[in-house]
Amino acid sequence: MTAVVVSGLTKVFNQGRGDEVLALSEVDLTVGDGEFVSLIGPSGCGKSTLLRLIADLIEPTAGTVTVADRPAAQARREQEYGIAFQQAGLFEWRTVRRNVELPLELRGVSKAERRAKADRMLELVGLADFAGHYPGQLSGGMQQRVAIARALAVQPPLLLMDEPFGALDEMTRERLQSELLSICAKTGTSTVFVTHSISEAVFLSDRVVVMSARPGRITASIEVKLPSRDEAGRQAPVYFEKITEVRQALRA
Amino acid sequence: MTAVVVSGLTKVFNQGRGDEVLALSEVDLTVGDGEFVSLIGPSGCGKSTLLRLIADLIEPTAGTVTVADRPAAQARREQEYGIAFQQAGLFEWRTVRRNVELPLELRGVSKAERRAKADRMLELVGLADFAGHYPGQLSGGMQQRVAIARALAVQPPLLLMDEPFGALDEMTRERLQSELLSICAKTGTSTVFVTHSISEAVFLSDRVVVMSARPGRITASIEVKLPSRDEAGRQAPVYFEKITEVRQALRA
Amino acid sequence: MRRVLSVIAGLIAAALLWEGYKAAGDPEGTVLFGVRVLPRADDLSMPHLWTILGRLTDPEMTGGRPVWIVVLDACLFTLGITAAGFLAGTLIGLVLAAAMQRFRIVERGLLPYVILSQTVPLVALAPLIAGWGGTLMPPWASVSVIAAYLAFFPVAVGMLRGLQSPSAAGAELMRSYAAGWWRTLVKLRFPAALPYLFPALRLAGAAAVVGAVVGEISTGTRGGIGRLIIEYSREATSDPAKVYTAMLGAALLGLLVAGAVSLLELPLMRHRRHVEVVTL
Amino acid sequence: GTADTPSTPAPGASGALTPIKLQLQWFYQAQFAGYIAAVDQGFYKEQGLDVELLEGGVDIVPQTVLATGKADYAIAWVPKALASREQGAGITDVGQIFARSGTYQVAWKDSGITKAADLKGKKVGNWGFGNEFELFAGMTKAGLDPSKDVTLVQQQFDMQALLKKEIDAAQAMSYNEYAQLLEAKNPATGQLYTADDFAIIDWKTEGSSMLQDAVWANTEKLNDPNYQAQTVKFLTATIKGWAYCRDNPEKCRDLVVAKGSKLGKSHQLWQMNEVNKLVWPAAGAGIGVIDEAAWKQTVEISQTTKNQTGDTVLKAAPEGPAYTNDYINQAIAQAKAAGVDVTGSAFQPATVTLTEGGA
Amino acid sequence: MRRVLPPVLFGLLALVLWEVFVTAGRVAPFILPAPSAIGAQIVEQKQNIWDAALASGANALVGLIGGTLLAVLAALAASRSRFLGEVSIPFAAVVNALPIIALAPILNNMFESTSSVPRRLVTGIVVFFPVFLNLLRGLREVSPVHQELMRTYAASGWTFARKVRLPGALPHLFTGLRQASSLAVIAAVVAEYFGGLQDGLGARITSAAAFTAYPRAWAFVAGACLLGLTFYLVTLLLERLATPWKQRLIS
Ligand SMILES: Nc1ncnc2c1ncn2[C@@H]1O[C@H](COP(=O)(O)OP(=O)(O)OP(=O)(O)O)[C@@H](O)[C@H]1O
Ligand SMILES: Nc1ncnc2c1ncn2[C@@H]1O[C@H](COP(=O)(O)OP(=O)(O)OP(=O)(O)O)[C@@H](O)[C@H]1O
Ligand SMILES: [Mg+2]
Ligand SMILES: [Mg+2]
Repeated sequence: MTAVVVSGLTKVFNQGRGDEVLALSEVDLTVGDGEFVSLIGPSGCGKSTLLRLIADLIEPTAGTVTVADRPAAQARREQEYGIAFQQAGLFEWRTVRRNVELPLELRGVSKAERRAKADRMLELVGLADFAGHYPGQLSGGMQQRVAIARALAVQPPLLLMDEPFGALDEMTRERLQSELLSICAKTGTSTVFVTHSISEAVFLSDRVVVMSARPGRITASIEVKLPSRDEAGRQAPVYFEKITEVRQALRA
Repeated sequence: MTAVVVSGLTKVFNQGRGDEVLALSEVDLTVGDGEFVSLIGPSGCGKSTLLRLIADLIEPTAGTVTVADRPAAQARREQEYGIAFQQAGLFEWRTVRRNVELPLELRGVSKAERRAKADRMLELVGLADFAGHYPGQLSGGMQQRVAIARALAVQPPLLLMDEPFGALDEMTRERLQSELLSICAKTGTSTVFVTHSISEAVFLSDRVVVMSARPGRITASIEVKLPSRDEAGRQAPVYFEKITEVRQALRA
Repeated sequence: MRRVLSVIAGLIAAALLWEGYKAAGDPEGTVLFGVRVLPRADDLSMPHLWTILGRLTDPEMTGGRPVWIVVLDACLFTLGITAAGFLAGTLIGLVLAAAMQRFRIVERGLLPYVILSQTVPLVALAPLIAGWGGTLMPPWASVSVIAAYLAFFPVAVGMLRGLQSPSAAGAELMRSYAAGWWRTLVKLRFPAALPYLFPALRLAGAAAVVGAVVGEISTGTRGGIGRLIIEYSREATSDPAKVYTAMLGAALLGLLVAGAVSLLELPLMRHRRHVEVVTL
Repeated sequence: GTADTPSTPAPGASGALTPIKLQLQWFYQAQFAGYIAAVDQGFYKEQGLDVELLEGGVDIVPQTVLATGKADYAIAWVPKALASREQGAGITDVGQIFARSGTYQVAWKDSGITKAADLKGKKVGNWGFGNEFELFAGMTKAGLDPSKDVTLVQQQFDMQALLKKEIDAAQAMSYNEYAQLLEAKNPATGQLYTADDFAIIDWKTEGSSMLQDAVWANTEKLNDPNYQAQTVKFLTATIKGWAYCRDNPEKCRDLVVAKGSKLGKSHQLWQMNEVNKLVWPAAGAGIGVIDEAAWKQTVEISQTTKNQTGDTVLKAAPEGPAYTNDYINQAIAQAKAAGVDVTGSAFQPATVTLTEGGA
Repeated sequence: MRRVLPPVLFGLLALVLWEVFVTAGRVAPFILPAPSAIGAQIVEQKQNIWDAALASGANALVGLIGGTLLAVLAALAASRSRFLGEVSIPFAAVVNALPIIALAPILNNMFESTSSVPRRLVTGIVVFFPVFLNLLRGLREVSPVHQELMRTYAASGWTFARKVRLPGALPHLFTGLRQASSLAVIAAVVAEYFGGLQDGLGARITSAAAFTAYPRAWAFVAGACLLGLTFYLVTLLLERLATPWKQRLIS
């Protein structure tokens, strides 16, 4: 089984109009089961668009998307994946806990179980004390963490994350990176991760996919094999090598 | 002459109330003439607060701030510095060009000169084509660049910048870092630069000042001497060493 | 263009509803549990639309001018009163808002009374203000005062919100430029308040119309649409369509004022897409 | 300050006209034809007065306008003016132009209502705002409790409530709303309603009528000989105006219409005719003399009759010079000397045919 | 305390100045009554004021509730259908510009002047527009992120409306209600100006004014002010209860 298979994917926005944009052109991508793939590329190269196509939030102009061996639309209806967007997108009228509970609620999970799961997730992102707060009372970084907790709560086979750590300071970011890795490792989750930080991409991923802009296409796919994913890993020469390699791929 | 001298600076928000916050405690900092100093530290450690105190936008609870050998208030009135905030903070009813012109307008610069300067600055940040647009028509990263152009337009002796490159993708970010460095070098501008990216701080600075949270105070001050500030500098071993050093200082 | 078409579609729908109900409804109305829940559909209560339109072209009285000229005349007269009240009210509202923005204590002390002022029913103030006409000012001006009394409120509240709307960052930026209160007002607060000001002005326009109409009736000012409504409604017994012609006049007046405010908005707001902000 | 007394210049002293403001009770209509005619025919000018008529409105209280010095004379109903007096308005009735009340209570002929006692258990319309006391006094006199025995309903400016039979009896002025009924088309027949369709309770015959339109003057200023002289001149010209309208109703109707009244011509002629009936023939010395008995009845009803909220018009009997016949008597003498018929004993009302909508 | 003190001081000061102005300036009571005289009348007429306020208040309340319900339904419909929304917004803006209070005489004829229906209807119509326009804006302003998120949860249209649209639009609804609440009282009182039943504050004020009993008239005016304020404050209270996430931010 492969988590995601994208083939010949093309996306044109506003087709036939004056402001037509060719966002993605002939993209092929395969994400294996349990694999962690990062997408990196200049602003506007179509990273978010690719993620949204995989999530079946927009329709491709050409090409196909298969998630867990099913068409993307079916996979969405069967809720095969969890997603965290570039903006936190919390519901300001729900407390932090009830925000995390929302996807569980919609899956009909019982109240007690919902609550237990949400609390565990909040613990994980370091926000256990804020379960009763409203999103408006949190800083930007904290909101982002709630959104991550919400995406993880359903323990989906596939995780789609769009710059989830963008608003976090380096410390929190590194902590959450480790947490994310350990969750993925434990549950065997496959992940597609969008970022604009080269070091983050290299540190987290089994494979870094580099994209170029106008039209958005994949220009390189760099396998990363760090000796370990921890403080030591961050200081290994292979880490810095891969960073340089990705940077050069981005320049090309 | 020293650009900034901060001594014994303490800032308490909401003093005497239930939600009292000790944001800064006994901070001493000196920024030499033409020196580039970065402030780095976890979210909420008081980086922005320190910058606002230097700019005389808020009053210190204790301690003194001297800018260009004058009290901060006087320096503000004499417009000794330019500032770029964490949020772009553009005036949405002004075009991009007129946003950049605003500080010049308030200094009574003539119309033609204003326009010429603004256009030069927009060129610098790669937005010459967007001079006639309104901020609402730009992406977040572009807005940030306009705010930088606005801060640079008056060519102030002191630049205060609060995470100015936060919303930019890595490519644009690196280009602007180089531009900023060349401007500072050319005009001898002193800079206080807040960031949460360790690599950025190391790459740009003569000195990286590391802060800790609750109460905010300075825990380390790391001199950086890169052989050169370009692609080669980014691959120099000393660059990676300093990154590791700053990371360790942050952990401490 | 699309908006104009939409309005026309809406008008046609309303006209169809009116005539449709007239055809289908009970001329005596529908009474449920002793309460008439649906209106009477007889000619006395709901004249046919063509009767109303036809009435416009007939002379007002034997040998008089056609009704539509009379109504139009009255509209223009009231438009003048409304405009004066609207301008005065707007000015007062703006000054109040600026004062409240500048001095916290003024805002604290005054704002509750600004809100309270609108709960004082017009009927109470009209006689008081009517007394000013003829001595302190020309009689029509006392009607404008009533219009201004209603119009100042949305402007004051909306503008205050608007002046307070710039983010702390904007205010700090101006401070870093060493700009004083006045320059901050001109360069930052006022432009930032525009999207709040225009909806408030639209409310103020509508309020000024109501004030002018009610004020005319109350102070016995002749020549305007309010006076026409009361005089024609006295004839509703024998000439029901006539009242509706006066109502059409009032509708026209409302449209004129709303249109004028929108025109004001065009040059100042062209840079942004339509931002709707609600006051109060 | 309120009651400053500007010294009134002697009228006609220098040949220039003395400017005078007269506050009317309502919009221009034949109810005020006498004053309009006196202006138009130059009767005031003959007396050295330049009279400006001030129109009324819903919230214009003529007696207050007078008391605050913004008018020199005012036309007001007696009970309402007395209430203002009680509140401190210094005004005096110097000429009771309408000798009779024009208030009716109108019902459908087939309802069987012909007198106040028949109103028991009915829905009774009235205008409120102080216009209801004749009705209340009439009902009280007939042994009904207005707050219990009938359902009181506020009428609006037209008579539709009666026509639609929402109410059983409606208040109407003989010269105005009653005419509106006769100007309306009966949908059943396609013809106008006629007087035969309606029954009228006339408070004059029920003995609960109150005095209505009178000329009021500023009490304080009446101490000033100049104002006294001016008042006599004003009343003299007013008498001439009313006498003119008695003799030339069509002419006066045209004057009123020319003033811009929106009511139609036949309606105004009807009103002129009905108003003449309230003025003429004048009993006793002539037009405007206040009849002691009628005054007493008015005051008594004002003091004793309660409306739904339990308020009476007056709390106590009026103090001081509430009315005086001094000036009207002088004016009558002068008018007589000028050859005016001040009693109109030969007055015969005309028969006016109303057209649809009073056009 | 610091929030309450300035307005209270200001109010007291205004009252004192008013009293001094009236007594020292020898202003006759039939022009501008002194606050003390009004106070005396309030005490004397308190039963009448109460009854009249109940009558007007009932009209305002029925109009407010009816108008709001209708506006909510209409806004829900207009937010679901693109066509309805496009037609209704400019149309509502146009009708909103009309002096609706002047409709009272017509409504009195269409229904009956002997019932409270016309006055309630006027109130309802006056309430309808601010609520409708504000709520509609709220319902349509669903952030695209929320929209996509609910799509990833495969949520149905109804779930979406219940969990996202409605709660998201609550603050807008209350913005409209705050405007509507004091408007409702004014409309209910002013509608009495045009005839109909005689039991409310508006009729009492005019009736007292007709007798130059201005202290009494102002006593009823004070009643109307209090009624308007009550409506406003109750709306504020409801808003606080219904949107807790907004309130917590202030503290
Ligand atoms: N709804 C849309 N309509 C029109 N064009 C769109 C739309 N969404 C995206 N685009 C365009 O498609 C291109 C790719 O956008 P996308 O959001 O995928 O970029 P990205 O790689 O995620 O950039 P960033 O790093 O800034 O988030 C851009 O040029 C953008 O302008
Ligand atoms: N106006 C204020 N009122 C009360 N507390 C404040 C205020 N401004 C800042 N603080 C508090 O002061 C502390 C320092 O805030 P500051 O904004 O300086 O942090 P920072 O280092 O800039 O964080 P970040 O990296 O997230 O921007 C925080 O705990 C914050 O909650
Ligand atoms: Mg993106
Ligand atoms: Mg900060």
